[in-house]
Amino acid sequence: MAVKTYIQAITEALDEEMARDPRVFLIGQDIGLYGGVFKATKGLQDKYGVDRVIDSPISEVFIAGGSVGAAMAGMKPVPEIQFADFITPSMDQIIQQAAKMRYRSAGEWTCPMTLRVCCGGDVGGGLYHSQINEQWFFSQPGLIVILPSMPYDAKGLLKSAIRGEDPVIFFEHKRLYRWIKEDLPDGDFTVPIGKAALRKEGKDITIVTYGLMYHRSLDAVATLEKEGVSVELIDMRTLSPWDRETILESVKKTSRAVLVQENSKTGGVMAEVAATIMEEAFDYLDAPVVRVAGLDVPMLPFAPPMEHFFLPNAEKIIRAVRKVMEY
Amino acid sequence: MAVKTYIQAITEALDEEMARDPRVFLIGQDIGLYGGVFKATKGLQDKYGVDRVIDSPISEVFIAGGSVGAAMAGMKPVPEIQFADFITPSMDQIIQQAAKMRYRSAGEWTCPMTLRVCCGGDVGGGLYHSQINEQWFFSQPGLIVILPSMPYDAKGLLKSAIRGEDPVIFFEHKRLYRWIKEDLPDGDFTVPIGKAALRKEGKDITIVTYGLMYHRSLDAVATLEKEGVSVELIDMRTLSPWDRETILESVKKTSRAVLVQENSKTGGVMAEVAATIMEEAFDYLDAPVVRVAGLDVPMLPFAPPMEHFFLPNAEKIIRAVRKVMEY
Amino acid sequence: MAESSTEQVPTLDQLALPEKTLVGLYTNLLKTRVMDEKFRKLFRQGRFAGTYFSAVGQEATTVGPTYGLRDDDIIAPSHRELGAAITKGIPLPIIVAQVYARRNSTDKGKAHPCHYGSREKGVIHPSSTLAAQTILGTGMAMAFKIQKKDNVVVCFFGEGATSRGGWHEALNFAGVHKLACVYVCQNNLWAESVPATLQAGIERFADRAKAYGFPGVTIDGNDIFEVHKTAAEAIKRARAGEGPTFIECMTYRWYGHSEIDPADYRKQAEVEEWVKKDPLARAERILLANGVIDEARRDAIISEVDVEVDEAVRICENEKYVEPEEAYNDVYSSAFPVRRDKLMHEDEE
Amino acid sequence: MAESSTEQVPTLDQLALPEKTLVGLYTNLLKTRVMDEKFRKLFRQGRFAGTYFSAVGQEATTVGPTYGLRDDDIIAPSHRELGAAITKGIPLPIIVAQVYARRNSTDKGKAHPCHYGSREKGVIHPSSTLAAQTILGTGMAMAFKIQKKDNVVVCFFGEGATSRGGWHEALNFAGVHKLACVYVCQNNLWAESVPATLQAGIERFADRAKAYGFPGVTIDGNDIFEVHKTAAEAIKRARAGEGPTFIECMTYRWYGHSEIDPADYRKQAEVEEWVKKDPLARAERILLANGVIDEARRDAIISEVDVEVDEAVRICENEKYVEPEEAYNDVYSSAFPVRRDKLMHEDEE
Ligand SMILES: Cc1ncc(C[n+]2csc(CCOP(=O)(O)OP(=O)(O)O)c2C)c(N)n1
Ligand SMILES: Cc1ncc(C[n+]2csc(CCOP(=O)(O)OP(=O)(O)O)c2C)c(N)n1
Ligand SMILES: [Mg+2]
Ligand SMILES: [Mg+2]
Repeated sequence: MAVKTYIQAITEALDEEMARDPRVFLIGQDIGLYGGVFKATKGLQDKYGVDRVIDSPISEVFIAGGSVGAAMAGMKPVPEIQFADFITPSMDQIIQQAAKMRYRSAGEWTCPMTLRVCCGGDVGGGLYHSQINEQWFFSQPGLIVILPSMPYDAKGLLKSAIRGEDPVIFFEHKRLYRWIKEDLPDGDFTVPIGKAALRKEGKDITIVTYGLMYHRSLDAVATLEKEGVSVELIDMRTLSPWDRETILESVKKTSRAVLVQENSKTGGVMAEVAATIMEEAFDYLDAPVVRVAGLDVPMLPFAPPMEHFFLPNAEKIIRAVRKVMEY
Repeated sequence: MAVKTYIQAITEALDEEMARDPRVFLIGQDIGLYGGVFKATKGLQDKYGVDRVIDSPISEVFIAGGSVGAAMAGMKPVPEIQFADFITPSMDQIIQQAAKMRYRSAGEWTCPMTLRVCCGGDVGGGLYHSQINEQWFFSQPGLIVILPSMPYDAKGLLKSAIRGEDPVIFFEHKRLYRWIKEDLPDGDFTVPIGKAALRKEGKDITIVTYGLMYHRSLDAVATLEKEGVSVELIDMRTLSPWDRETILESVKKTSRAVLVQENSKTGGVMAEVAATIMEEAFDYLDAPVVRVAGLDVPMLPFAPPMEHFFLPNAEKIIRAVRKVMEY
Repeated sequence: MAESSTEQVPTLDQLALPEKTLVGLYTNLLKTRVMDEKFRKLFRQGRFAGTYFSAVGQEATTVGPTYGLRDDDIIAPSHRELGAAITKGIPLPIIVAQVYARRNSTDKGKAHPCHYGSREKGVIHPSSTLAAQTILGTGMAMAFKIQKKDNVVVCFFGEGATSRGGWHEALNFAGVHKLACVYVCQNNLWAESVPATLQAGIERFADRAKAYGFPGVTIDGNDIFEVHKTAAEAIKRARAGEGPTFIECMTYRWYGHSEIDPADYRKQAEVEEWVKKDPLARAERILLANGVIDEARRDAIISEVDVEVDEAVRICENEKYVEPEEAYNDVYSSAFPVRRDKLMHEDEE
Repeated sequence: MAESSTEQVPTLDQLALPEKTLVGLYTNLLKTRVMDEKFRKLFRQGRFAGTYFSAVGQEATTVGPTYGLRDDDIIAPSHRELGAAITKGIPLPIIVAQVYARRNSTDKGKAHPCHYGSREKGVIHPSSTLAAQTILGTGMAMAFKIQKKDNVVVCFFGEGATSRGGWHEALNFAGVHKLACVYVCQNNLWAESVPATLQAGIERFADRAKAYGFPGVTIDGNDIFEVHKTAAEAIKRARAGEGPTFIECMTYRWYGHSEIDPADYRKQAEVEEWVKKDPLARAERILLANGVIDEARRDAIISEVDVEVDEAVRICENEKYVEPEEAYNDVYSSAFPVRRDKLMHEDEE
């Protein structure tokens, strides 16, 4: 056991999977010589060579689309998009190629690719270095979408993603890279895709969240528990396919729920979670399910007062929980 | 007054707006000499010249992105994406440029552009000529998203879009082009953006829908009314910003709702509508709001048995309504 | 046939190809032509749904490069590559099954009529996004380089697809890493209704290669022997690790963009001029003039092909569509089965 | 300074530019340098948030083409175009406001420090997506053609951005329609940590233009007078409707990609070699040697610039950020105000 940061967990997962399976290779901008703009791939080119850690041109289409091709040719590509904001040029490759390769060939070709995407706000990144666009991939059948909040999950889920046979959009939250640390077992372990983490049991209300917002929710829970509210806290971890069972079971138990996402509210992942809770657990609800989310303005204005105004935080989560509890 | 098809309504709107405002111009593949693959722009190049009806190379990035630039230079571009399936390469231009131009320049530059996108299934188009991707644009603040179901709205909303000052994603459903006809007033009229159409009043249950599914719902309503169910039928028309007031008011009155969309269920527009109804009208609900939607598999497998299996239809809508009524 | 009478028929020495290859190229060209005309007829008879993209007139551009490839070489097709599918060895009944969207098609009816693919035969199942398979194919070549394999990828696309950004990114990457790709551009002068002059500010699309640092050549795409030799040379270079080649094949599609396109944006004289340049008739003349085949042998080949095509169609006419539930398969690997939407299918339960 | 001692200083005749232009170019170059070094210092002092992209060493590539443009000509910048912003006439206090994200910035603090823009001065507010403004700028040129206006658009980008697909689509379109664009490629040998050799299979990025049918030239990007003259000629051609030009300027950034990049992927010798080629020192030598300015005049210009820069910073240090509610503005036109999310702000009500 040793304390590791979120980004160390990712580097370790990449390193171990590359050592384990010669089919695994990386491609992305500045990932080789430079070790990645956040240093997630530091040292890997030295260790595995320029053939398996490829510094690509500024070609997001090819980074994603070439990786789909490489996956078809028997490799296990782990391409990187430097910032989620720059994933837009790759949309055809992800939505029309990766997600549909198995389907359109009835399983003849497959696309075991893990696209790592650095995402998220609260880092002073402004309009073009803060985005998350999980909702686009979440709504696309054929894709797996992951966004871990803890080092253990980051490592274990990244390994599961790489070992799997499906295309994965693996979001890494840049705010968590160096901030969040956790004691990790030495060596190999995996975390199953598609299972939420029940972080804390409680009986009055369920908070469902993921990514950076898990940590904001944790802060909120600390305060709420002092006020005597017993919160059950669920970290989704995998957004698609999402763990309906764990969430529905919890809501059926607590009868109340607050859903917290960082991205703008409208059309986000939590809309689906809310709609599903209504469809599947309506009779159990004592209050409407309420969402706490980023504002419905472009994610994320730069100047600090606007950035803070946009983002959900513990205070806003607490307010929502109180409102639902008082209902 | 004269009976016009959905596609005639669109051609007329383009023609009249081009005659009215010299800033309006069209760009897209096969729209000039050929008059568009569905003939929506037939005759317009003859009438307005090659400068205002531009046959573009196969360059979806430039069709959208060049239009954003032209809008900044004082034009009113109406670019066309031939099939919604091919909008993926333009995502950067739509999401990062068009939607954020006003925001990132605090209003110095604006993007009054109307991107016409031919979409939708039930035409035997298979995996790559049947898609709708309204949910991506719906979730992006800064964009207006429209999907009319009737000729009157198609014409009136397209005119409003072109006259407006915001970027609009204007979806046209190809299944409706020649099938749906309506008596239209001669000459100029507009339909306001952001207002749903209350197509039919009723007291037992609200059906909310748009596009092709409006027509499927209409069929369902005919049967349901015979069974004695009084249905209130709402056609959203504008998906973003969507008309919360009309929908919430209706649900508060009927206490029951079924939401119908053509696209895959997960992460679709109706997730947001359902979540909002829960947040804003929970106390009025006598039953959970239920969604009828395309399957959670890639939209849309080609072979006829699979295509029909995927798509919602009157029968499935009726089943959902009965279920909600019996709740 | 003004063209043929003045034409210089090359000698066997000039052709410099084994007789087996000459006959093989001719036979595949013929098979492609017959199958293609058959599909057009079947479409007009309403025997299959969707649409059909005929490649009649430009078959030499797909048959020529494909002939002689290894099984583990890869074809990255676009929408008009019937000739590549046939020549790479996908059995005709499977090809017809694709067009008919029957359950025995390799995609089980999921994609679209002209989307021929086969993992076994090394043909990528296409999507419709133009240039998409060029990107995927280039990615496969990247993999072969990492794997230190000498497989070659032949990417086909129309001149229209070269305006796409993703196409640029792929060729640029292939140039940097000297990947084993051969890029075959079928310049048929039109992208649907848009003439080449509105697609690029250059006359020769082969000049696109100058931006990427590998050779680009423009050849007569209706001369199957020239196409084959140019491509074979490029394939050899690619296999030897000497990098990609761009081959612009000047050619023409005789009919509309798809079967519903009357193609009235083109002048009749232009069409007629190109019909005279028929690649099939030309190959046949060359073989006959050089005595590689005689008329009896030709007739025999023709009737063999006719029988094979008719038989393939007959088989498919008796085949079924998949069951609707097939829609739920192959979304993910078996690790993640898709939930059935009960509400949508309760009637069947 | 080994370089300067052996250097052939051009005569006034050879320069063939009016004295006013020579001094104007020099002054803008100097102002850009001083402002840029100031920003670097302020960033290290933590006086503003976000990040900063220095262009020190490559200022001639942005000042040269911009100088002499009309107000209604357009600059389509990327992330290193401080020189273009200054030379196009955005007042220094507004430029500092941008970097400081203050409420008096043209974007009201919404975008990012180096995203200088001004509608009045014809500078597109940038997004970060590389080559994005090249696409937008080309679209503006398309509009000018439709409007029959003779405005010119100058698009700036690094050599790295030429690998992007959207960039290809824009230049291809400009070639077809002979748009009034000048494409200025700042080839500084690196895209962040990736060397040019890993970005393209060609040595000269100017060869990219061969794919589009308009001229491409490679010039010394550290000679502001050559840059200016080459660009001015291209601008004239563009304005006359003769189509686009691609100008590859060989140059170098002295410091890291951004202020947090130690740039240890580059050899020290390479950096030193390029520091010797300092475009500012070179312009100054040329002006002094030709007696266009003397040392006293130079010192006067330098102190005027220092004062102007310091004053601009001083003004901004006293400026405020916008109010948080500003986040809700300018999402749509006034026709579609954004609903306040009450739950998120109840505390303030
Ligand atoms: C990205 C994209 N845009 C548009 C289309 C619609 N489309 C299909 S084929 C075609 C023309 C293709 O021209 P070209 O590449 O020259 O091939 P050809 O049809 O001439 O063989 C178009 C526009 C598409 N399939 N993909
Ligand atoms: C589409 C996109 N991908 C990646 C980035 C991240 N990024 C910012 S600048 C840069 C390098 C740019 O290199 P170049 O175009 O040569 O310009 P230079 O920085 O050398 O001036 C990268 C990769 C981005 N901004 N946009
Ligand atoms: Mg063509
Ligand atoms: Mg550079």
